[in-house]
Amino acid sequence: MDAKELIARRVAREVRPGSLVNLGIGLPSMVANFVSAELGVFFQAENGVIGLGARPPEGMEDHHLTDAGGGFVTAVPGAASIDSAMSFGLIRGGHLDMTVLGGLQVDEAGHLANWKVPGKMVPGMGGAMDLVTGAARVVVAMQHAAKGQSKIVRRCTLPLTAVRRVDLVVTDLAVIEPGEAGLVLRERAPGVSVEDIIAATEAALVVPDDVPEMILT
Amino acid sequence: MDAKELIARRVAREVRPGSLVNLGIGLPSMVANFVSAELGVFFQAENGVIGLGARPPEGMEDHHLTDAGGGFVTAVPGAASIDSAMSFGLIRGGHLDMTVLGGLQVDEAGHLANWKVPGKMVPGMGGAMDLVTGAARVVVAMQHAAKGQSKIVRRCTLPLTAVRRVDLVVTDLAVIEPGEAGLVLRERAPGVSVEDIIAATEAALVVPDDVPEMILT
Amino acid sequence: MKGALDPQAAAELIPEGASLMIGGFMAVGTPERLIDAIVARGIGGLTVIANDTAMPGKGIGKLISAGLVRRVIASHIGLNPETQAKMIAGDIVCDLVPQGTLIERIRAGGMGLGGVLTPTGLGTDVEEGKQVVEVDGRRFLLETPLTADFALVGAWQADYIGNLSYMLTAQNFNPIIALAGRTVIAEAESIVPVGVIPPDAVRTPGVLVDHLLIRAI
Amino acid sequence: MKGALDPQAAAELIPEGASLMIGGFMAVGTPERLIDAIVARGIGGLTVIANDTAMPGKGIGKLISAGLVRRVIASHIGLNPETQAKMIAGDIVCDLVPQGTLIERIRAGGMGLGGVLTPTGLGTDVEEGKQVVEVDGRRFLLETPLTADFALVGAWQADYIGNLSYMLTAQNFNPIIALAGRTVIAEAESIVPVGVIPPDAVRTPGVLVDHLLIRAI
Repeated sequence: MDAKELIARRVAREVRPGSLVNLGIGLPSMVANFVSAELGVFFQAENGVIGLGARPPEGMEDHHLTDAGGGFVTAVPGAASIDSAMSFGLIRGGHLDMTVLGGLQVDEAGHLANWKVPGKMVPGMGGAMDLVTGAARVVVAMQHAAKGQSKIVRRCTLPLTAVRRVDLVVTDLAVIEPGEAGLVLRERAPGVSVEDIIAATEAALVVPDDVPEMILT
Repeated sequence: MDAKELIARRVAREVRPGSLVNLGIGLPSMVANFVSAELGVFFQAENGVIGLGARPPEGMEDHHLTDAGGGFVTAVPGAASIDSAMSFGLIRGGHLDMTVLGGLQVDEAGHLANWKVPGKMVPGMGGAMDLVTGAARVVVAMQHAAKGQSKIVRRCTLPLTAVRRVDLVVTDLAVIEPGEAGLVLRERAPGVSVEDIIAATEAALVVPDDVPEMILT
Repeated sequence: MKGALDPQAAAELIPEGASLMIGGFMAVGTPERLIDAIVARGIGGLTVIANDTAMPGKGIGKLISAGLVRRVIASHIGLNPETQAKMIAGDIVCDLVPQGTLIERIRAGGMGLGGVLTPTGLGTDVEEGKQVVEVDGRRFLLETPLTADFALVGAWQADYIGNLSYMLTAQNFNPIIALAGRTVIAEAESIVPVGVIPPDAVRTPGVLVDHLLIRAI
Repeated sequence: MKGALDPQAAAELIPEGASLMIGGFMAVGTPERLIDAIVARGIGGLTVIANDTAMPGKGIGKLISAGLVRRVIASHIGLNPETQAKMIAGDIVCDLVPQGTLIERIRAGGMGLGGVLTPTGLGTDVEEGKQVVEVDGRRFLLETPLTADFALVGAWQADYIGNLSYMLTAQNFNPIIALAGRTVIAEAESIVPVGVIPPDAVRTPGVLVDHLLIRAI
């Protein structure tokens, strides 16, 4: 299993039955593949659909129905379309149960940076700032390191997405829960030791006595 | 012709073709009777319909379609239903071309009081404050006097509806246009002299050389 | 959605002294069976947030007549003499709010905004005790957000996901209060199978609705 | 509505240097024929207010490629490398705004509100230079209203009153910008006779629309 699939499979276990979930573009969007239809989960795309379904079969794409990345999707029975003001009203108003976003850095305060690398990448924050500010639960899904550098850092050096503490970070090495006392190491990826994780992490981690291996969907 | 019909017929002449117009409950609502369907005017009721039509025939009333007074109405072809936030967004945002409201007092500053008689009548302002604040044009339709007392006063003694200067006041005696220089007497009701109007008015009036008689629809 | 309840079970969710946002405009669009169940159970000390208190014998008027309401936040109570009488007698506290401000305060509460900056009410009694904020040289009243323990929504169609659509002027406050109640109970005229309401006809996405009232017929 | 225009005549209404709000999300819901006419006419120095700048060859991307845009106010430009390159080269000034804040600022501009009080952006780069307002002990950013000379709306159905309805995620910013353009031009996929769009299916009442584009087929 590659790193991305591992992350997506672990995040999928965070998705609660009947909840409303927003998945970011890229890795986070893979999570939907591992969430059983029986859970009655509704996926929201911030461009205005609640009840996002899989990509339509070849030839049945419709240019009126896309996800936030502009990709063709379908709508499940009971889907609703909404305008952008309602879409972000749901997000900002706490009606979204969970958002899964990618990250560039998460720090010991649980702050996320994921929208800008000054001087290099300035794509704009899109819906990320509203999602992190407003969603009931914020889960960051990202690789533990990039180009040999830990993305779990003491203090974000990149511009923050919000000052709200994110609820959970899932990487290819670990599940980390930011809290009052700092970053708590909750789970290890299969075959990865606590020492491996500490060595790969710039930030200080709070390590409980028991750090079980991840259970994957 | 009674006083109310006279006022309604004169106000009807203020309604421009193709415009969006809100008529208050009571006397103002009579104005619609004198606006030709050919003008393509759309009447709005603040409870959420654009394209208000006449009362339906007996037995064809529908409890989903009422005006702001709760009375049964119909919808003209091309009508739209909207929620209260959109309804008042249109009003506050200046998208409403004209509102016609009743009044208790209008003063020399052109200020309107029409929602409260402290200690006596406290029904609430409903949509009146938003209408007077936001409509492109505010026309007050009211009797010139009540219980022998002029309703065109020096300074409102009743609580104001808004500090916006209303655009026109139509009474059973006169048409008055509030402006920078005060209340300008624009027209006389049929058979009423300028002297009659001045005598019946507490406020000072600016009287141009020519004060023609009202033309009624 | 958590389930469909009979009116009695729905009323049992509501404790004495709860705050209720109730949809409807002069009882058009008000969930009457839910109101009847509250009256039958005699749940007192209620705070009601709604456009108006209808008239005796209809909608919110039934709660007023039954003496169950301690406080009313509304734009207009003039068509219910009982509300006025109880207010004068000191049995009910009434906060009168301009209609456009009221609906926007509810929307702000439901959509996670800090308040509403409106020109409505400036320079009138409504300004009293409120913060005035200057934006680009213009002054606005800061009106605070409103939320409630419950939103009681009257809809036309529902499905068992909780998606709601509305009919004509029976829409009014309903889709907005559905955002701002911590628990949302919807009473629909009909409940249709999931997938029957077209996505574009949904005005309240099911994710906002906690409980549906079982069908009357 | 003032009339239906061919795309060339519509583009002739737009002067050099105008500000344009343009509907669409990654070109889904963008009025393409109108864009093509602006490109054909070569109207330069434009300010574009929109969710994004799409990609080269589609929607707003065509305006960018043609070098007609001087300033962009958007939430995301990351999927159009030309916008990024022109921004870095100093040919385009970009104001990046969180998506939920952007749509709400447009709504405020269109609905006569003085601004938006949002928690989104607090403590981030977005806060810079902005007023912070405290409401009941919580801090909010004051984001100012946005309006534009023109709103270019992409719709699904229109009638000759100007009523508009939208299809699925092609809705997005369209109904909101229709409130905030001083002149509103709508391009619909089909135009149907007046009375064919049910009142409850109208998302943009015709009173907001100044011009419709004539049918393509």
